[in-house]
Amino acid sequence: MATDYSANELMVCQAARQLRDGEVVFVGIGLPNLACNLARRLHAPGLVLIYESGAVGAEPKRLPISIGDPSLVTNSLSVCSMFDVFSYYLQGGLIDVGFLQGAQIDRFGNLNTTVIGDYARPAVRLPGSGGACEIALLAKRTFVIAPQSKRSFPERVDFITSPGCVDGRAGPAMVVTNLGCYEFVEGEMVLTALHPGCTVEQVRENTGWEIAIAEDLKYIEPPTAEELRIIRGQDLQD
Amino acid sequence: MATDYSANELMVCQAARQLRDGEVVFVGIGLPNLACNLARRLHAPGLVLIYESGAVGAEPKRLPISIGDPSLVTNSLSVCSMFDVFSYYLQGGLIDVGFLQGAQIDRFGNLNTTVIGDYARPAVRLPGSGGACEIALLAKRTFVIAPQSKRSFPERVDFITSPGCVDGRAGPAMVVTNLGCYEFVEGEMVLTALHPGCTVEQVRENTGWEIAIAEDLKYIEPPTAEELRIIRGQDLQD
Amino acid sequence: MSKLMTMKQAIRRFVQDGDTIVIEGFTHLICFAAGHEIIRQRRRELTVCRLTPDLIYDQLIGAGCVRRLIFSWAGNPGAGPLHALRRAVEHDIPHSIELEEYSHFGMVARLTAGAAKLPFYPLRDYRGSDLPRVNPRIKTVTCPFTGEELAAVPALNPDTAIIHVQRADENGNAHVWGLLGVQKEAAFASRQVIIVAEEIVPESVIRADPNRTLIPGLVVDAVVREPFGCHPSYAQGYYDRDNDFYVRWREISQDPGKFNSYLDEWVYGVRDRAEYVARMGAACERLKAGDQYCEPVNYGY
Amino acid sequence: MSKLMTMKQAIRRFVQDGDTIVIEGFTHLICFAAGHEIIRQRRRELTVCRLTPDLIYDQLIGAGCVRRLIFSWAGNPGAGPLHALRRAVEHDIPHSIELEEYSHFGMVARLTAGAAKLPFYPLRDYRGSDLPRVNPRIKTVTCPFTGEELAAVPALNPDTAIIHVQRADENGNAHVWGLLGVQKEAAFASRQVIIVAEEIVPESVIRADPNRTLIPGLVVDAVVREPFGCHPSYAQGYYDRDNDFYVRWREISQDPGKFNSYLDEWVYGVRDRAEYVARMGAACERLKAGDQYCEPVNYGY
Repeated sequence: MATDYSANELMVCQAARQLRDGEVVFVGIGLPNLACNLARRLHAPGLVLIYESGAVGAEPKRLPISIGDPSLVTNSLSVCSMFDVFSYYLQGGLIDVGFLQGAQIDRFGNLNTTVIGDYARPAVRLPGSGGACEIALLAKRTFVIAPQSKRSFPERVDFITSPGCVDGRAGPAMVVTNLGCYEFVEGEMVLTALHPGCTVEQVRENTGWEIAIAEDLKYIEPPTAEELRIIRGQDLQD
Repeated sequence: MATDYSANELMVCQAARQLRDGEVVFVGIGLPNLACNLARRLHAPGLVLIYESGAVGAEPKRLPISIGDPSLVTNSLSVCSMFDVFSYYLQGGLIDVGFLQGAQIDRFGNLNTTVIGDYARPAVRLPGSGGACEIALLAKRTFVIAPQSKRSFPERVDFITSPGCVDGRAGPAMVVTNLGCYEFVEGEMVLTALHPGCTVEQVRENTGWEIAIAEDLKYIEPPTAEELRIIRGQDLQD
Repeated sequence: MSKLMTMKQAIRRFVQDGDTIVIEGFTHLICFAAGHEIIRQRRRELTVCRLTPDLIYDQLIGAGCVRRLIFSWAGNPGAGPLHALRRAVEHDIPHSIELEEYSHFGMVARLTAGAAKLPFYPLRDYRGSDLPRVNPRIKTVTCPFTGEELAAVPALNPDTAIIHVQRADENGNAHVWGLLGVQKEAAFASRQVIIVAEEIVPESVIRADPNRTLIPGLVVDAVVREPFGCHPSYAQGYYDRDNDFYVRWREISQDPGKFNSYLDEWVYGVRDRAEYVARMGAACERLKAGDQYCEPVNYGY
Repeated sequence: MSKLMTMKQAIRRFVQDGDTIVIEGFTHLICFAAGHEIIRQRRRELTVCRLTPDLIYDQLIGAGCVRRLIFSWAGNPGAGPLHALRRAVEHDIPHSIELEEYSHFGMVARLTAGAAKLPFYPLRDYRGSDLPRVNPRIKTVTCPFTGEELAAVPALNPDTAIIHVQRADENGNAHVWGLLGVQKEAAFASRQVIIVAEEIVPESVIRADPNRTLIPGLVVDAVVREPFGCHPSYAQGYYDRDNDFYVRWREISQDPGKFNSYLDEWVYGVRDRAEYVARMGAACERLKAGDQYCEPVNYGY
């Protein structure tokens, strides 16, 4: 068991462990991409990666810096239009897992990628939904990977881009941050596991509301040597 | 001017003469196909032919016997799905001219390709609409080429597959038969021209209602030698 | 994990009595081989869907497999009517069948809605036609922006789609070219998909041209290798349409005796498509496609 | 009848002050050359549409060409925010702009409706999101079959679509491979279409692979030959994405001085794309694509 690893590396490992072999994943760039590739090299060799850009079953020969990188197209199994991606794959119910990120997430699992402050005159204009709104609504499970602070974990987000536990919906299956791991119970976020070395106090200090703590609070398993080797190698051709 | 020609040949000529250079035509097999190819070789070299099957700008090297013939695909400009054909080309308003045929056409320009007799227990079950219903509604102009008899020209068709002058619509731009040529005035069919050698009497005998006759009734121009050479040659490679 | 199996296995596993199935193909790539196997396995009470039910649906109907037909144009393309269908509709021979009838656009819209898991699809169609009068599944919907009334048809989600393709890998990732019809929509709309391929190719062939993939393996349940499986329909680049057979079918289907003799000889009388092809003999050679290769494109970066 | 013209002519003729335009491309095939010419011709009061307004839209906004932005994700893909856009929205620099905002699916649906001349498109989306609260063009429609309430967005029909492609003939019949985005829908939805091609090829090249045609010439008004016209975006098979430039843009766009210097040097300071490419010099070589050709298919019969 490794002891020298970053919070990001642990987040990637924890996300990867949630993926099951054979699942179809709608994947973005960055940590989710690393998590998917990690899972494929370990317990989920049959994971199918679909990029929002339309590349299905990509096997990139370099680390893509954008979801539209040409390396995702060359040698993929299929390239399809945005109409097909959203109508047939996502709305069609073929996506098992979607990854979401956000500038803010609240106690109900709502995500904000639109504005900080007022919509008409924002303090910070963020990029907007992209596919996030429909991924939240239409993927069978969603995972959120986000850095945690009081600002990024407010009680209510400034703008609901991607709905969480509203309207009787279950919300994200899991939120993974640099401090811990969260699930939703009866429509509200609950801390279920801590990063080794992190404390409930730290979590409370970095959450904008009185966060619920699971009775059987655990620690996230640290990355194995194997996991770290793969993440750090980023050797996409092996 | 030729004198030795068939009614079919004259029908093809008369239909071809209605087509304007640069128009986009939704074309079927048989006489409409011959009419389009005749027009392209004479006054409308820029005519664009789109087959219901999805072949755009086909240049078949043999006479296709079906609208899905492989010779319509090889060397065409584009092949598209049925979704594209109906959504983007036809409903999208790109089709200038559509050709229709039918077992029956009535005084209001309604066409029947569904059943003779009662729908639930028909005397004759015909193939059905195919694309005919939407071609009638969505092409900018339609031409009907049909053999004429009292049975095929009833006052009311047994079943309206493709609507004519209903709901304030203009109906077909022209109907061409083996006896004459018809247009619609105030929602009703009017004989506007006769085949050379045919009489108004013959038309009346072969029409299921009291057909209106245009005041300036004309004769259809017989095929020119050039027109006949092309039709008979069917030399699709010239 | 290969999905390869024989046609016999695929039909046994994925087509049950009472199922709703679609064997798509607009003139091109119509899987006669699958239709024949369904007849041989004597499936009954099927609801069969397709824009253009043609000879193979005429055979399914005449063989007594079909309870209901959902369609838009039922004919022998370029060669007249379908007489087995007519006998069923006009004279209840071998038994009555139900018709559920649209136009082509309506069928395309139903399958598109099915693929997209939309409950309906709006289209500008049917105004003034008698089709909505005889088909209560053609309704209207009002545009929330313009107030305009449009036609609406419900999603169609068959149990099983059978899609013939030129080449596929063992997982069902399928390359198709030439006429595409409504095959992609039918595959995505259906609960189960059988891909029947002229050739099984290594995954690398598929990956070398990902834009050519019409149907991704992730929606596919079975992959059957069946060369010449479309005859008398055609596979662009493999063999031509057997136009003579389409013309001859008129005569065969018109006469119940000839119809049954045809089934006895070419369907019940052969074990599988391979035996059918062997019986065809030299006729297959005659239909073999000539060479007209496209120019390749560069996927490099 | 050739539709070939220069970019200068095409923009002069088909992009007017106050027009609604769309320069589509999902990361791939984004026509920076057209955007630069629009800036050079100092077009004003444009409504610009696109799923992913990126660097070229940031430049249009910072240069003062834009009145309204219709979009779903505005960022520098893989490299952060668009600072010229942020200055306009947060501080009205150079002037305020209006935002009309959807999700990707909503934009795809708007353009699909536009292409199909449907007044609206239904989709399962937006329930629980604040987007409909700030955008009154997101409404609902009730399914006439199930009673289910779905989201609905109105058709989007721009005046002009500018679509970059790998190769086209003089009439605008265009082959595209790699990521396809929503280009086909944007072209069919727009009143006028400018095709910008890396290569102009004989019609016979197009006809040799008709399934590769994404956009047919019959909807095209102008064809512009513009090699390297996508840089810093990419053209699969021609040149790679200039990821370094995307990263550098963050710094350029953040500083109004650097932003203006960039425009002075690379937009106002060159006559056309050819001069831009000449100024790039050896950098172009570095991005040139390697060879990875697909296997050809047979269109014979």
